[in-house]
Amino acid sequence: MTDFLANLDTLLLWAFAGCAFVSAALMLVLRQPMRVAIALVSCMVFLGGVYGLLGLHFIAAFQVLIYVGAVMVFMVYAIMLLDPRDESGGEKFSKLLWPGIIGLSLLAEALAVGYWSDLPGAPRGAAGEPFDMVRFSAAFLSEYWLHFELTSVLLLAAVVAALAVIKENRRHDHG
Amino acid sequence: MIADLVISLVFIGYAISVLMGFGTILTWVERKQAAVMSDRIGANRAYIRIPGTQVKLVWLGLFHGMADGLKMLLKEDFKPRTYDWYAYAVAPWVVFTPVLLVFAVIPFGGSLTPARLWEPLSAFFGDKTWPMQIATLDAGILIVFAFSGLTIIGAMLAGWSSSNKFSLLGALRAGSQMISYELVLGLTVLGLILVYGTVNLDAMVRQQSGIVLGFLPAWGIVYQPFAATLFLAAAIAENKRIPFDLPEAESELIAGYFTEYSAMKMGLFMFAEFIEIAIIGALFTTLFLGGYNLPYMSDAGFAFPGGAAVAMPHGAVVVTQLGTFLLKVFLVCSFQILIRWTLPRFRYDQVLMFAWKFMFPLALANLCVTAVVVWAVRS
Amino acid sequence: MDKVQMLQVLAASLFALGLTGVIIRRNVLVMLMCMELMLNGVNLSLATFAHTMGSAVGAVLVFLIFVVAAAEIAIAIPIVLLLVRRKRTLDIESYSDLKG
Amino acid sequence: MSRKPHVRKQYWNEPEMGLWEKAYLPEILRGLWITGSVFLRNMGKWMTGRKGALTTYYPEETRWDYAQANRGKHVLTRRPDGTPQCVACNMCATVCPAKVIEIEAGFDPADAAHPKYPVRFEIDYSRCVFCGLCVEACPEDAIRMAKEVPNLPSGDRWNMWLAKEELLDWQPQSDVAKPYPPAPPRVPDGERG
Repeated sequence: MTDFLANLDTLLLWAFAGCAFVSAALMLVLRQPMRVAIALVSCMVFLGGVYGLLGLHFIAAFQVLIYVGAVMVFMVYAIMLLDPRDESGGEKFSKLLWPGIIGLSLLAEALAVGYWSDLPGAPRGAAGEPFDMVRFSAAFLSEYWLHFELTSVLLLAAVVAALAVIKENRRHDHG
Repeated sequence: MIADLVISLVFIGYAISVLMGFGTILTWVERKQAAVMSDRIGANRAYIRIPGTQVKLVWLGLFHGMADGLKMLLKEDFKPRTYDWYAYAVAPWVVFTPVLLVFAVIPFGGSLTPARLWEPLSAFFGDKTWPMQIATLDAGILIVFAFSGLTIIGAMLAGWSSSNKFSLLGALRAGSQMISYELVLGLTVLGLILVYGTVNLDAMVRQQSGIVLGFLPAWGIVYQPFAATLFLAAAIAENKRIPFDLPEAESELIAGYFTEYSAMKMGLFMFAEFIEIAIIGALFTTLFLGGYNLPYMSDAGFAFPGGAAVAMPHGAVVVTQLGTFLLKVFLVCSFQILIRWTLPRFRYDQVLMFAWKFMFPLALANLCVTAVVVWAVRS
Repeated sequence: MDKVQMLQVLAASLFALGLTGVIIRRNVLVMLMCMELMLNGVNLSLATFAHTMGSAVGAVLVFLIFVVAAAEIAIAIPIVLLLVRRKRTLDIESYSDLKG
Repeated sequence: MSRKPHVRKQYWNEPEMGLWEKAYLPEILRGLWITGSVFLRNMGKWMTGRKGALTTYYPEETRWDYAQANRGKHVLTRRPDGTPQCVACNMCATVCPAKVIEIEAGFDPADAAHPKYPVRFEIDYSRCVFCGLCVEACPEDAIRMAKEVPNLPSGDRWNMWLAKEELLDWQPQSDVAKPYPPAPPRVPDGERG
């Protein structure tokens, strides 16, 4: 029992990782965009679980908050509005199916083998202590202030660009 | 290790029974309170007959929640001819589960030391003390927002997969409304985070235990009355209840995104809504009403400003804190129901306008003022 | 297999799966989602390193990627809407006007 | 494809909101104060054992202040000798829009003035719309509507059929609307010319 409890974290980690992988793989084979979106949402939630188990709770929270709560909601909106049911007769995969699969399975294998052999296994000594929200935020705003500012500039640019594209849309509407 | 597990399981059981209890009771409270507010008698017919006798336990109709649940379970599970049955089946659970999970980060009591509760327990639990909270996470309030993001997806899936125009409209409305108000919700809480300097809900509650100005309890609502109002309004909008219930406005959209649902699937949506009332109550209590704290009360007992003190044993303190929390949550729930039966519904453009042009700037202004004040006080 | 290695392999395979999806799927929206999956893979790798090293650099980068993803989707979806308005289809292979 | 931008219609009695109303919160608080005070008042009544509601706890408790003109339930009037005034002409059943009245006529040779009488007179209250047309149609003033409501709540829908016996509960001893002549003396059959 104690053994099982001590390993519960690891077991859950493996389970979440496996579920995330399966949902990611399902994204390639499902036909309907909405189901792909559901698979992606579940993949993101499982990844959030993985982050949580690693002790990075705030990253887990932001993973679900930003990816699921903002990005995927927007995506589901687009799918709802575009009504992509018309493509049911069409082909699911493009002409690049086989080259894509072969090339990328090779890539995945190379990456996997690379990690398998070279990576240091355990965390390096005392450096592996988990860091919490307070430490992270202090570091974010003092050491990495440039990144912070760049992020906000990027967001501003995105907002302006989105507005520009929407305006283009409007022009087509009325023109 | 095993003691941890046992304590966690006890807490989880307590949390789930509290939420389910609130979900069931609130269906009755809503009807009964509406009736009392409008000079009626209200739901009072459901009863349980003691087997073998003619004694009927009516208890003011308290069993109406159970009767509702039973009815939902026994109804025909009608399935529309939908384009995507998978999304249709999974949507109620996507709405329901996150609502339950949110309670994991909310502290529903102070600290619990089983050894001081009852002497023989120390053989098993040792001298350890546990905070009465299922998951003590440093992300705290962020988890709450993350899970409410999941609920949006569920509502939109439900509306889209029903192949019904009303459902689709309801889903669109639900999505935009919930995103808009979640932003306002987050902004209002930011001011509180500035005041307390933490996002951990347990730490927030512990900071609300003192007294300010000699007599006022150091609750969040004293520091941030404005944010409290905005928070409650945004939270009600997030829960899609009157006056913000445009996604499920009966007179225009039948039932909005769950029009096509029946039996227990529909019951899950309703249940999620009622549990979310309790969750909003718990969040508001935790953030603004001092959580489980009573004024003048600490872990040792009461200590009144006049110098009088009442010492209390650990068990009594624990029970008082649990009871205080539940009472506060119930009062906030009752206030939400009061709002629901008082205000008329907005128009849809007004709902979004209200979020973006009225509440958003106000929340932003509140945040700026708070930041300046906190900076001035701290430096 | 150690847990860090496992997570790195997972990160790599998520990235590879996303890339495969971008190449082989035809639906524009599905391609966008596969791009999100690639970003997720990178995120996982960074977060694992942040956890292993105990430094904030990885977490900062993860936050940058969150913002990039949000910004990307905020621009990409209106662009897709524009495209669909022109051609009335989501099939990527019908957008080949620039092909010689 | 040019669309006109949507312009909301302006009404002649467009409400004018002052600063006080536009601030939302005071008006909302006023509304909450009204409903909340009603709630507290009624709650106080319930707590102290009084009734905090205007409505009734229906089947167990009925109102006493039904209007005189309330069309609650049907009654069949009687002659002074106790026989129903109904002559089974079926006019009420014919005019009934919900078709809820069923009459089976009988022949009583002994009563020379009213040889036709109802053997069976039943009303199905599950479908009755309480319109009162039967009362209008009756040539004999045999059916009227009283202000009390019938005791219908039941677990069985067949209990909503009321028969002649239940309807004949109203016997005017002296009705100014219809002075009854004394009943003619009964004459044996053989003595009639």
